[in-house]
Amino acid sequence: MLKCNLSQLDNLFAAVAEAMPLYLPTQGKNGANYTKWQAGAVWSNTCNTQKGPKDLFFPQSEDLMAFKTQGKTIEIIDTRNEAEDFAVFGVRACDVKSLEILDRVFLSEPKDSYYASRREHGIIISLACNRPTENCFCGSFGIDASSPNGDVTCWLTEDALYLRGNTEKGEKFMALAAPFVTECDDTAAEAQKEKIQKIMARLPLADLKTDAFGGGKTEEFFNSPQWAKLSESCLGCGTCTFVCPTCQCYDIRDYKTNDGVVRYRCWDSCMYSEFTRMAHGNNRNSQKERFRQRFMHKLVYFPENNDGVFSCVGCGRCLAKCPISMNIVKVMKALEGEQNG
Amino acid sequence: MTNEQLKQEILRISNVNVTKCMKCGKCTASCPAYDEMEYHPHQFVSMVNNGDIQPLLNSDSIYRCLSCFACMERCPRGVEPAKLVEAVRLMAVRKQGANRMKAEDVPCMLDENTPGQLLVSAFRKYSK
Amino acid sequence: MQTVNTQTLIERASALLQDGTVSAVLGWKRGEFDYDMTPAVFTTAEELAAGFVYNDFCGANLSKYLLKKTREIQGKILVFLKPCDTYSFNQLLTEHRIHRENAYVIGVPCSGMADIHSIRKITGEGIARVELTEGGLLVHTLYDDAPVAVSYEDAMADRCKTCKSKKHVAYDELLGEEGDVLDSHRFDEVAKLEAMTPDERFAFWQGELSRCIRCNACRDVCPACTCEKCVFDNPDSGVENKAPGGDFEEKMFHIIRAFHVAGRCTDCGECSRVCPQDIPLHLLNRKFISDINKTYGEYQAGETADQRPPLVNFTQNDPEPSDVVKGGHDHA
Amino acid sequence: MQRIGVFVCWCGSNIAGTVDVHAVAEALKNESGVVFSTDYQYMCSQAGQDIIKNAIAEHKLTGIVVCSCSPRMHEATFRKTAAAAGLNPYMVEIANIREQCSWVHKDMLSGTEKAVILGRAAIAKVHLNAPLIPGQSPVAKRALVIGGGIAGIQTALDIADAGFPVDIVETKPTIGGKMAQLDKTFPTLDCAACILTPKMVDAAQNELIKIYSYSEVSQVSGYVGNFDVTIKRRARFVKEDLCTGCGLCTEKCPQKKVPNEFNLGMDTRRAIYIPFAQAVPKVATIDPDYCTMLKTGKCGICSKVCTAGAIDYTAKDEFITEKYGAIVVATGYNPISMEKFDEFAYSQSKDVITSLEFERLTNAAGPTAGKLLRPSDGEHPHKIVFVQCVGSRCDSCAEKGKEYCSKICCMYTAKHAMLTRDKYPDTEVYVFYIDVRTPGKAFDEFYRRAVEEYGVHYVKGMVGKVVPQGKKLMVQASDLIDGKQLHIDADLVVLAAAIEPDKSARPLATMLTASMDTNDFFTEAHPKLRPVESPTAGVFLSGACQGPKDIPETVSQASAAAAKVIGLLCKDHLTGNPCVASANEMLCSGCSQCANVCPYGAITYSEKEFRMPNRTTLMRRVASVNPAVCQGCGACTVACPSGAMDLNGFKNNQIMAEVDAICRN
Amino acid sequence: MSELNQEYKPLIVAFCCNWCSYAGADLAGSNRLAYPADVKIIRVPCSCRVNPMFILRAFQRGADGVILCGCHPGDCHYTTGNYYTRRRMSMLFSMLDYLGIERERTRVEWVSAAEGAKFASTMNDFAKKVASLGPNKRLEDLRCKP
Repeated sequence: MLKCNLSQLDNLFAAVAEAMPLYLPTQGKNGANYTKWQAGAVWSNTCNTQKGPKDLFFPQSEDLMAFKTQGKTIEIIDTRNEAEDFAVFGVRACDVKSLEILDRVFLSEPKDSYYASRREHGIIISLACNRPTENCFCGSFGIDASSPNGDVTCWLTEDALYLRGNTEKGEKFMALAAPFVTECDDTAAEAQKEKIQKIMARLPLADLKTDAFGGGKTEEFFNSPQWAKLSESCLGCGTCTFVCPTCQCYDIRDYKTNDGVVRYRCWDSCMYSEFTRMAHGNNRNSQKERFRQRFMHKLVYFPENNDGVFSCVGCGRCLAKCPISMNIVKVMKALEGEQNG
Repeated sequence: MTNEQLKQEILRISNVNVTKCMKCGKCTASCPAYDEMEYHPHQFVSMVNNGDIQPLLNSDSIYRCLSCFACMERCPRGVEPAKLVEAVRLMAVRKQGANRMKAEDVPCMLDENTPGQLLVSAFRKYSK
Repeated sequence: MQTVNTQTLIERASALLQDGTVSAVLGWKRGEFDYDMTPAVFTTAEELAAGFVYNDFCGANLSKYLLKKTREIQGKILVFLKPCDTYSFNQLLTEHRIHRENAYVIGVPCSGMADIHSIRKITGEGIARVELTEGGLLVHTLYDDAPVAVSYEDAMADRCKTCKSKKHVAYDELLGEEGDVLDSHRFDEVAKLEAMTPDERFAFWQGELSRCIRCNACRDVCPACTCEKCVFDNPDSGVENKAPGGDFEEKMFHIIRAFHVAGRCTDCGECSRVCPQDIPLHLLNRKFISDINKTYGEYQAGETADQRPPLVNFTQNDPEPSDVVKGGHDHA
Repeated sequence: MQRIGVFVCWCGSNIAGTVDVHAVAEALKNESGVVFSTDYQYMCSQAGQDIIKNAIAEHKLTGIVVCSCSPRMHEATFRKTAAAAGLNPYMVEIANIREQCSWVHKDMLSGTEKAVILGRAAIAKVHLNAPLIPGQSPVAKRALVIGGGIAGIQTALDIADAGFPVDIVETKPTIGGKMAQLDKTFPTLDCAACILTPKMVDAAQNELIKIYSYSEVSQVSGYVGNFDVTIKRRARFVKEDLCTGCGLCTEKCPQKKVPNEFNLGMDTRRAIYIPFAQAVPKVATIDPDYCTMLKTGKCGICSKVCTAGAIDYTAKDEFITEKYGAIVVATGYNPISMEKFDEFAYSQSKDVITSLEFERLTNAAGPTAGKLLRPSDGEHPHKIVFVQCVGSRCDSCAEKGKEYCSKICCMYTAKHAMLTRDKYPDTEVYVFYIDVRTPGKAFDEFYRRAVEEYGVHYVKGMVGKVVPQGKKLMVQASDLIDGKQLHIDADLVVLAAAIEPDKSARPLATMLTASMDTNDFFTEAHPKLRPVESPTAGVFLSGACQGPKDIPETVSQASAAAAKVIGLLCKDHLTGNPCVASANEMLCSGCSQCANVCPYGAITYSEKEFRMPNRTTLMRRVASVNPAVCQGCGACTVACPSGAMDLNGFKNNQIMAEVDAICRN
Repeated sequence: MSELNQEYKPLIVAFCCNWCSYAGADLAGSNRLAYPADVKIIRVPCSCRVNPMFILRAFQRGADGVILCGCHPGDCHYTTGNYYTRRRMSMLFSMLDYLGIERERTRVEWVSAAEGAKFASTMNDFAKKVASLGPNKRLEDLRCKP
């Protein structure tokens, strides 16, 4: 375990940023978000960022390739830049886990080379949550907010940051951090862990259970009368999807430029009426069906295809952001209550 | 100055568009100083248009015009002959030593029946 | 603190369900926490008793739901509308989006709604409980900190601080006292922007709009955006786009959206309330309202149900665009 | 994917002089969808059109782009060409590389570059064109003529002659118009009444012609072939069908002090009156502004003397609605007010009169029974001054009078002068003129006769002012030829007042949605090629409502308008313009924004049932456009936020494709 | 102006109504009244056909200025079309100004079929103004730049 006094932290950031782009949460007008560190930037320890680190690996819109036309000839252009290493600091346990979920989608065959390259070059420096909020329920998905994964794991106390390298990639970061850290034992970090776990235990959503859900539960829930009730006030906007760290649906579109076409992909939302529109029309026509799809996917379909892993990490962003305050917790409680009651 | 330069100068001073004239002569028909004038309002318009400024400058007509503006008021085309007369007059009196009235002339013009104001305006109008 | 309590509303709604006047009730439902109310339909007195709530966190404007719900539900729907919501209701009637006979409107007074984001800015994250008291809100956090008192004034949503009207412009019955149209200073912020140089204005909007994630929440919540299909969702429209592909796209979206609702927007402020990225979208709509008021005479959309919106109207003496777009600073 | 042919026209050197036409044709070959591209000297010629026709057949073209002159010039031509080759005519787009390119740019390089871009835009648009088929609508076989002067009468007679029913609406109690007030007509000097009144009688007796006198048009809706017109028949308080026109009432009426408008107020008539002896219909009319019975309920003399029992004091305005296939506007003209020309002392002296008043003074049926007498003292005038161009040819910035030449004044003034000298050789006659304009058959000869045979003094110059002095009128004028200022002590001054369209024309134009120029003359569809049609389909123009005209011109235009109307009424169906709006019901929200802006009321709404997902149905309010009423302005398309409303031929995506193509460089 | 700007040629899209302004442009042509080739005209039936989306689209695609020409108020072939245009564009342009977009990049001008000279002088003036502003940066879409 290494220790970095808080007074040294900015120097550490500067040293890392010198070697590679460093992204960390800073306060903006609408709360904290990951931004590229520049001299003078102030790291924010808010739990949690408005949007997760998903954008850094899977941006909202991303050019895939371009076609250039000249007369009646077409030239195909690879629009990708040479990939370079980058570091993301301050990633919470839930968000670290969310990347593992995205990996299951993008890194399984056929591999998504755009995502894969970023994952390969991105170093995740995670940070335990000192102050989880009322919206947090990562525990329900077996995530320990006091001990996140990642290439490096960090704990923050009153006066210092404690770092533990977990992977080879993590060592790259540790090497850059070396001038600003000293060796130490686990005591302080362990104490912090304990503190965190105490708060975790008294979170309002601490007792949210996932037992009722998982692969193979399609029949139990698909035709539940609850869906109509739950979805009745859903606006059909994409907020939950776009703030969700695990949502990974995208659409590939062609944009006609002045001298050709740029083919890009952009996030799509299963809440949108045009989602999965096909030649024959749309296979999910009502907001109820779209709403059901989103939650069934998170709680049943995804675990069914992914060894029981839910595609929700309990980060609570949808709870904070939904314009009508409908969210996965309310859905789980309603469905579970129905099953039990 | 060439004729064309003189013409442009007159047009600049007066801001009159002489090409709008349709040669109806209503200005001249309206002119109360007709008999006093060598060149009449419609001739001012026509002569300015032709660049024939010199005769106008040399003519007494520019001092005979009463500036009553009847020609401007009546003109159906919005041409303003009185402004041309005024412009030619200005050009004449602005020349070195060309004042029509000199201060020393004034005392001998004084007489009981002449309003003082008349002399003041005349002095302003005919001198630099 | 609202002057009419939940119980009064439940009783009235239950009675109207009971006597068959209405077949459903559109209201707000209690959530997981003290502040996360969800719009909901209630069809029995039991449902009402179990979940209906009206308090300082019932900001959602229910009028737009009538469009969908009157299509789904037979019979009259009871809807609770706050003063500003009634303007939206009238505008929907103007545009024939709902039929008057399908709705039973109970006007509920509103003393301004609290906004959890404003509260968080004061108390920080981790709100365990929000207690509504006479003097203000008492906010308990999850951590071992002492509870924080927040005045109603400070807790209030920005849009409520510049409330334009406490008067209900449409209702079948009214609970509580009728209020007045207010002199609201709601255009002050617009004027502030107008007073900036173009460069400053550009920088301001560039900063704000570049945060847009095109979640469409502003559009989807907007009671004036009731198109069967939005141009931005229609693949055949030629302007459809799902995600901002560059700086231009979000400007296009927000300019056109504001233009489409210009003269129809009642300034209910829902767009800014729901924006997950905190973009002050109401400042776009208010610019149009302010311009319309200044150029074509005072006009309040939704004031009555039969108005002709100013952009589908004209007089022969309207000023020219070049006369409208002046004042402020010139470009170099 | 379209198969597009591109045809670049040289227009001789008009285009080829500034645009490298061959390079344009070559460059456009590279555009997607273009399978054929060529250039030719004159595309609009028979040979050029054959190139197009052959290419359509040979290359199986589905759309063509002609880079040529303005579409306003030859779009119709090339559409016909395409149609002849079996291609839908609306698959043709024109790139305007003459008026908007070669003629305005001097440099070959930039001209060529721009021509290519304009061609690209047209190609981009044609890609999105769809074949359009014009709709058809039936034609109501009845015409309406608004105005019963010589123009209206002639038009009505000609239409009726072709066998179609026609109605005349006239605001005055009688038809006849201005011509009925005239004495003689130039250049033949035949008597106006002698040639007009037979036509009036013909109109009255023609079974196909219905005359609504003392009436006005109050509302117009519908469209070409199907106008619905509401006519207000003002109460004349005399039953038209009973009145025999005996005139007894007009002799017995005690109210004698009503100014007689037919004589321009130079004498008086009764409160019940027949405007003149040859009036059609010859029916009395009670003037409600002067009738004691109508105003106070006391009198009733006319009713007592009327043996036919035709008087009805209780009559009310009536409204009738009739369907018409075509409408002819013949609202005529009036002399302008002389108010702003007080230098001529019109309001100060009764002996300063307008030319129309002079007509009445010399007319045998006029206030002086045809004797030329001074209105002030009834004495015979010995010296008369005619002033031409009073209020005509004024600059707009002078803010009085009209900018245009009133056209008829030169000739009628010559006529007046000549007649005066003919009847009263002892009278001295002066005519002050700016120019004497006599283009017309036998016109200049006529004017020369006035000078040479009758000794009229024509003076080139204008009258500056007229000052009444005792019994005389002191006229101060210039003689520009002699370089003199003249002072004439005249007995009578006659002003040739400018003429202007009747005041009823402007509101009528609004009802008809027909356009007008700034002077309130109706605009013709094309100044040269379609001079008797209004741009609004089904509305035709006859007489001075379109511009100043003399009688022969008016009559020939009246007959021309009639010919156009007959051509229209002969058709059983009309083929519409397919470039009209249409609503996509799937997208329409029924919000009524579009109907608010539609100037034609072409949009209506209905509740329609829609099949929804999951076997449900939904009743929804949606808009629909009547393609026969829609004129294709597109106002609705912008009012519609969802894009449900689109305009055929100018669809949203077509215009955006043009924008994209233009910006693509 | 910098040397750079001498090279710079603005792209101007002009929407012209078929009845007045397009005919006015034709008349400018017939009278050989020159204006810059940078001005490209799109024919629309009436100025009221022009959707704000078209204007933004032009800027997106690289236009530096957009001008809308229609019949003079009161002379609309369709009676009222340009009255709506006047309101719509007043509001739209004011909004663009509010967003900090240079107000000289947009203009509405009424040009009758008889005003060929006005058409040419308007286009000359507008092209000059737009050129002095330089390339449109504030409403550009980088994807459409070469």
